[in-house]
Amino acid sequence: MSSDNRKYKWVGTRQIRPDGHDKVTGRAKFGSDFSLSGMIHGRVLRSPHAHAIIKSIDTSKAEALPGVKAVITSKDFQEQPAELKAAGEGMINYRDMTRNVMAREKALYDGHAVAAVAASTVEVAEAALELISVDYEVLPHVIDVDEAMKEGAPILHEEMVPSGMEVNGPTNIAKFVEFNLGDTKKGFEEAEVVIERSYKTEAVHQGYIEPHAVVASVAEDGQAQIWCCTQGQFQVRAFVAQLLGMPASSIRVTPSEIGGGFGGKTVVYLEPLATLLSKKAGKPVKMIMTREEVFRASGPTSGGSMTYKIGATKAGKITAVEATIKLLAGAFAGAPAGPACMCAVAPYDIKNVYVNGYDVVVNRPKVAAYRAPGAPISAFGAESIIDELAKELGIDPLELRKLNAAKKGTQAAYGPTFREIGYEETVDIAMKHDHYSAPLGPNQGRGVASGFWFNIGGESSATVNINEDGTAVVISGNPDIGGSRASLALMAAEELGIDYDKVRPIIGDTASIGYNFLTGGSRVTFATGLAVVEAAKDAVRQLCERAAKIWEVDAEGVIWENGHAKPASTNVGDFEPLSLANLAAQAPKTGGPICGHNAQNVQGAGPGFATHICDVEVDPETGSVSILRYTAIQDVGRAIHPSYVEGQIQGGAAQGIGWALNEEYIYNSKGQLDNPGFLDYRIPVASDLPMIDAVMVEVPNDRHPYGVRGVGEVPIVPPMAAVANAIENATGVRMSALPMSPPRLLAALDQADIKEAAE
Amino acid sequence: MVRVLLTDSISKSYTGGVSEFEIFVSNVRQLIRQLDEKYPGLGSEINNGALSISIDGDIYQDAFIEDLQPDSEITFLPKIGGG
Amino acid sequence: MAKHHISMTLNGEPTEFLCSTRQTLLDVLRDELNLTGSKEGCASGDCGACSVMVDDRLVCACLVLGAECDGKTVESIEGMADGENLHPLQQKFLEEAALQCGICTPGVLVAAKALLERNNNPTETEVRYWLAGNLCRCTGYDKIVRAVMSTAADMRENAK
Amino acid sequence: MESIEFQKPETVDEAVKLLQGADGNAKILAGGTDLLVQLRAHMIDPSVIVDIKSIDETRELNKNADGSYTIGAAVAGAEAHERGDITADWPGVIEAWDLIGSTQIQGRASLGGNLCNASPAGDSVPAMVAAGMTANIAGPDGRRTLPVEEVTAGPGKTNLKKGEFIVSFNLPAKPSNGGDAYLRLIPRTEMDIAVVGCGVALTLDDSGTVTSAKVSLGAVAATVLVVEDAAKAIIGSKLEPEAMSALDAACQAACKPIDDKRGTVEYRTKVAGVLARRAVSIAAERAGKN
Repeated sequence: MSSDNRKYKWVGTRQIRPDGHDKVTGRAKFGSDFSLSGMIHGRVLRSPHAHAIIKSIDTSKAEALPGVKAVITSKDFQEQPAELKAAGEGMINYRDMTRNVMAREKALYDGHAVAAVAASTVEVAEAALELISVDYEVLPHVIDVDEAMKEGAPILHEEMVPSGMEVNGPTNIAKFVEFNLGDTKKGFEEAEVVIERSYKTEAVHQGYIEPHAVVASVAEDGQAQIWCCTQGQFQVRAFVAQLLGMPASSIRVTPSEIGGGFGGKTVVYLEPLATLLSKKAGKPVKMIMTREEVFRASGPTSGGSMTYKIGATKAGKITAVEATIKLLAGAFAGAPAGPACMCAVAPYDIKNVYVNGYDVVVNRPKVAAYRAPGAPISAFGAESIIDELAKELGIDPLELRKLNAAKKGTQAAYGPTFREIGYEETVDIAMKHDHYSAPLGPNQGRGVASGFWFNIGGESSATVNINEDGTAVVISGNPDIGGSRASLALMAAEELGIDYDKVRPIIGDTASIGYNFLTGGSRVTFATGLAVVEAAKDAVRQLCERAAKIWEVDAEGVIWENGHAKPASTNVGDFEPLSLANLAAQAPKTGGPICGHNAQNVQGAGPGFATHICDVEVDPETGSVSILRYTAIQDVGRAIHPSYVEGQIQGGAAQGIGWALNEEYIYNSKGQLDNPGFLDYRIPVASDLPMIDAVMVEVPNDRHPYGVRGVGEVPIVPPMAAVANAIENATGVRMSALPMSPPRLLAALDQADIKEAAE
Repeated sequence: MVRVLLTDSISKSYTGGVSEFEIFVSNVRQLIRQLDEKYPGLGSEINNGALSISIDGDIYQDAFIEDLQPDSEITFLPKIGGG
Repeated sequence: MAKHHISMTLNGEPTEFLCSTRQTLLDVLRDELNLTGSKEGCASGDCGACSVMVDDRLVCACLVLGAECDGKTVESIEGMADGENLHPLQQKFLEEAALQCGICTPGVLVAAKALLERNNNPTETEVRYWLAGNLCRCTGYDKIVRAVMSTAADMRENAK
Repeated sequence: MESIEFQKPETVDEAVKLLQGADGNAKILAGGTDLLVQLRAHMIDPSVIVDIKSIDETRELNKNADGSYTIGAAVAGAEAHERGDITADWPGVIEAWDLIGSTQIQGRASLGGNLCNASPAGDSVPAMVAAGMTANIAGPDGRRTLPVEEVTAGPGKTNLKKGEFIVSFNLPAKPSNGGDAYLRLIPRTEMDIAVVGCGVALTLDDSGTVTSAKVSLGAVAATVLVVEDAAKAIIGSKLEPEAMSALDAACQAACKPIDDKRGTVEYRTKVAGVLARRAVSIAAERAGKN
C-alpha cells in the first residue's frame, strides 16, 4: 500500500525511549517500589504438599498474634460459577481462578496458597503464618503429562468433564482438540518417505526478574485502589471485581512499571488477596512474592509430550503430517493445546494435516501465557522432524523449508488462508546469510528452524491531548514491557507532524482511559498503535476544523501537512499555514481543548514468521553445549522503533536457548519443586550467549497504517529445534527431549557410542 | 454464499461431522443466528467469545458486526492470546 | 535487641539509619532510606538486580547486612548520574536501547561502571563474564554488552 | 522469629568468647554469601551473628619469608585475584576461589566461609586440598591447625568444636616445578554450583616426569575427596595415555555421588574422570613452564 512509499520522519528511527531516563537512574517505580502511608504487609501460607485435601484450617493463633491485622482463607472468597468467560487470555473459568488464588477443597500443587496474613511488618506476618495450622490429608500426586493421562493416575478434579471427547469416569484430560486439513491417509499414500518420532519438552518459567508485587487500599466506602505490576490493569480490575464481588467502578488499578512479564503477568495471584486483606484490615496492604514463591506458585508454560508423523516425496514435497500434542496445564485446565496444534506446521503449505491436542491437569502451578503460548512446544517437534526428513532425503534443511513454504493464498492447517506473509523471505535471507555458509570446526554443528505466531489485535483505546504550547500527551492503556511507549510516540509524532520529544506518552490507570485488552500476543504496537494513530488523526481533524474557523472556510478545504494546517488548494484561499502550536494557542477561542480519541476492537493482526540459524559446539566428554553464533531472521511488518524490535527478537531467542539447554522444573518424589530459585532454575547468563544477530525483514501488514506486525512472540518459537538440530549436526545424536542439559546430552552421546560399538 | 470451514473439534461437537458448507448471510450477526438454527450451540459458542472468526484470512477475536462478502471464506478457531 | 545505629557514606552523603540485624543493605536502602533504585529479584545473590558498591567493591546489597555497613562507603544507582548529567553508561544504554523492561538496568549499570573503572578496554568475553551475575530476561544481553563496550571505547577516546 | 544480636569483635579472643558464650547458636559472618541466604530462607535462626572481619588476622593476605602464604579466613576471592604473587604461584587455588558465584559474590566470598559452609560442592575446597592448605583454628583451648580436608565432616557439618573458628589458612610455598589447577563442570558458564569439581597440584622433574601429585574431587561424595589412587596413577609417569586412563579410572572409582537436581550419579562419576585428566594436563603445563 501507499504507506510503504512514504518517507517517514519518525517512524523507523531509533529515538531514546520516553521512560528511559527514569529507568537508568533508578527513579522508575516498579511493582514493589510503591508504598502508602499506614501500609501493612501481607504474606501467603503455601501448601507444602503437591496434592492434599484441606480438612481444616485453624487461624486463631495467628489472629491473636500482636500486630496481625487480618487473616484470610478460601472461606473469605465467594464461590464462583463454573462457566467459561471471555475475560483475559483465553477463556476464564472463575471457579478455577478463585481456587487458584486460594486453595479451597484441596491443595493442588506445592506452593498453592492456603491462607494469607496482613500484619504490621513482614516479620510479624511471617511469624503469623507459622501459627496457622492446616490439617491436610495428603493424596497421591502426578507431575508428568503422560503419567497423568494413564488409567489409575491420581485425579485432581473428580468432577471435571473433558470437552471435545467422551471418557468413562474421572480424568485429568480437560480438553481435546482436533484440526484437520485434507486427507492424511491419502497424503501418506503419496509419500515416498515417512518418519515417525516422539518428542518431549519441559515446563519452563517466564523468568521475569521482577517478582509479583501489589499494594491494595480499600477505603471504608468500598472504593479500592490497586497498584501492581501487571500486563493488563483492566484484567486485574475484572478479575478482582469478579472474585470479590465488587463493581468494576469501585476498583481503580494503576499499573506500575513492569519488570518483565512475557505472558506471566496476565493473570492475578496477589491482587485479590491484598485487596481482601486491605478490606478486612482497613489499611493499605503491600504484598511481594519471594523468588521462591514466583517459581512455586506462578507461571509457567506447559510441558509437552508429542508424536509426529511426516510424509514426503523424494523431491522434498511434504505430503502429510499427523501429530498428537499433549500439554500439561498445571492444576487447572488451560494449557494452550489449541494454539500449539494450530502453530505446529503453520509455516508450511501442506495439503494434508491432522493435529490433535490434549489439555491435561497435573499437580503443578497453573500455567500462564509465555511468549507464543503453545507454539514453541509443537514447533520443537515439527522443526525437529523436518530436520530429520531433510537428512533422510539428502536435501538442505532450508531448501526443504523453502520447497514447502506457506505463501499468500496458502490455506493454513487450522483453517484460514494466509494474506500477505513473509515466511519465504525469511528462508531466502537465511540461505543467503553468510552465517549459513561459514565454516565449522570439530565438534561444531549448525541447525536451522522456523516458527509462526498469529499475533492478535483486540480492544484498544487511546487519547491524544494537544497541549496549549503545541506539545501533545498520548494516553494509552497498556503496560509497557519492552519500549512500546516509544513506538506509540513515534507514530503519534508522525501523524501530528511534530517532533518526537514534543509527544509524551503515558499509560493510564483503569479510570483514566478506555478499556484496553492486556499487553500480550504482541498486540500493543499493532493494535494500541492503531488506536493512537486514529486518535492522532482525530486530533488533526479537530486542528483542521479550527484552522477552517479561523480562515472562515469549510473544514474540507483544510489539509494537514508537516504539522501545519494548510488550504487544500488555492481555490480555498491564500492563507499562511497554521502550525499545531499556533492552533493550540488559539484553541480557547476556537472551541476549547483539542483532544483526539479513538477506541476500537482492532482486527487484522498480521501473522509473524521467523527462521533462525544456530551454531553450537559440543564437548563430547561432558555434554556441555556452547552457542557459538546465532542469527534470527523475522518478518516484522514494519519496525517502528528498530532497536526495540531487535530487542524483542534477541530476547526471545535467548529465552528459547535457555529452554533448549538448561531450564526445567525439578520435582522431588513428594511432588515438591526442588529448584525454586535462579541458582538451579538456570536461565541464560551473559556469558552463555553470543551476540544475537537480528535480521528484520519488512513485509508490511496491510491492515495497519504503518504496516506493523507483532514481533514479540515468534522469536521464541524456533530456538529449541534450531539448537537440537545443531547438536545433531555436531554429534549425529538426535535429542528428542528438552532440556538438552549436559547430563542428558552426555547420556545420549554415550548411548549412541554403545549402539555404534554394538553394530 | 459464504463458505464456512470447520475444524474437526467443532464439526464433531456441533455439526455431526460436517466440516464445510455454504450459507447465505451478509454479516456475522446473521451468520451466528443461522448457525444456531442449523447447528444448535455453535452460534452461541461464537457469541460468548470462546471462538474467534477468521474472515478471508483476517482473524477477528470478537466478531459480530462485521459485514461478509458473497464470496467470503469463514473459519472458526480457538481464541488466541499471547505472552 | 535494640536496633543498630549505623553511619555510612551513601552516594557521597553522610547517612545514618537504624536497622535490625536481619535487615540487609538492600532492605535498608529500599525500606529505611526510600531508595528503590536497587531492585530485589531473588534475595539470594543470584540475579544482581541489587548490585551496589561497598567500599569500591561490587556486591549484591541483598548479601550484605545493614549492620555491617558502619563506616562504609556505599554507592547505589541513585548516585550514578552527576546532577543533571547522566553517566556515560547511562546515556549509552538509552541511545543503544540496552534495556527493555528496565528492572535489571540499575544493577547492570552499577556492575558495568565497576568494570570500566578497572578495565576500560574489556573484551566481549570479559564483559559477559563480569556481568554474568546480572540476570536480564528481556534483551538476550546483546545490546547491553554492546553498550558497555561502546562506552569503554568512548572513554578510551576521551582519555587520549 | 527472635531478633538477632550482631557483634563485631576486634580480637580473636573476643570472637571465641562470643562464640562460646552463645547458646550454641552463634553464626560467623565473613563474606555472608551463604549465611545471608540461609538466614533469609529461615534455614538458620541464630541468636548472635559474629562478624569476624574486624579482626585483622582474618583480613590479612601475606606472603611469608619461606614463600608460603597466610590467608585470612575472611579475605574475598576478588581481593586475592588482584594480587599478582599468589595468582602466579597458585593459579588453581585462586581460580577455584574466584569462581565462586558472580563478580558480586567474588567480592565477598571467603575461603573460610566456603569451607565451613561444608557444601560438598564448594568450589574452593578441592583446590585448597590439592595445594595442601591447612586451616588455623582458634578456640577456647587455644590454637590448632588442621589440613583443609579434615575440617569438614559431612554436608553442612564441620569438625570445629563449640567456640572454634577458622582465623586463617596456610598455603604452602609453591614447590619448584610445581603447578596446580582447578576445573569444575557447571551447566551454564557461570552462576552455578559445581556438579563436579577437581583440584590438582603436582610437581615434575626436569624430564617431565610427575614426582608428586595430589588430586581432589568435589561434589562427588559427602565431603571433598582426596583420591590417592589417582595421584599414584600419574606419579612416575610422563602423563602418557595409559597413566591418564588410570587417573580417570581411579577418580571414577573413588566417586560416591548422589543423584540430585544438579547431576546424576553416572554423570558425576564420568565427568570426574574427564575433569581430572584435563586438570592434570593444565597443572602439568603450568609446572613445566617454571
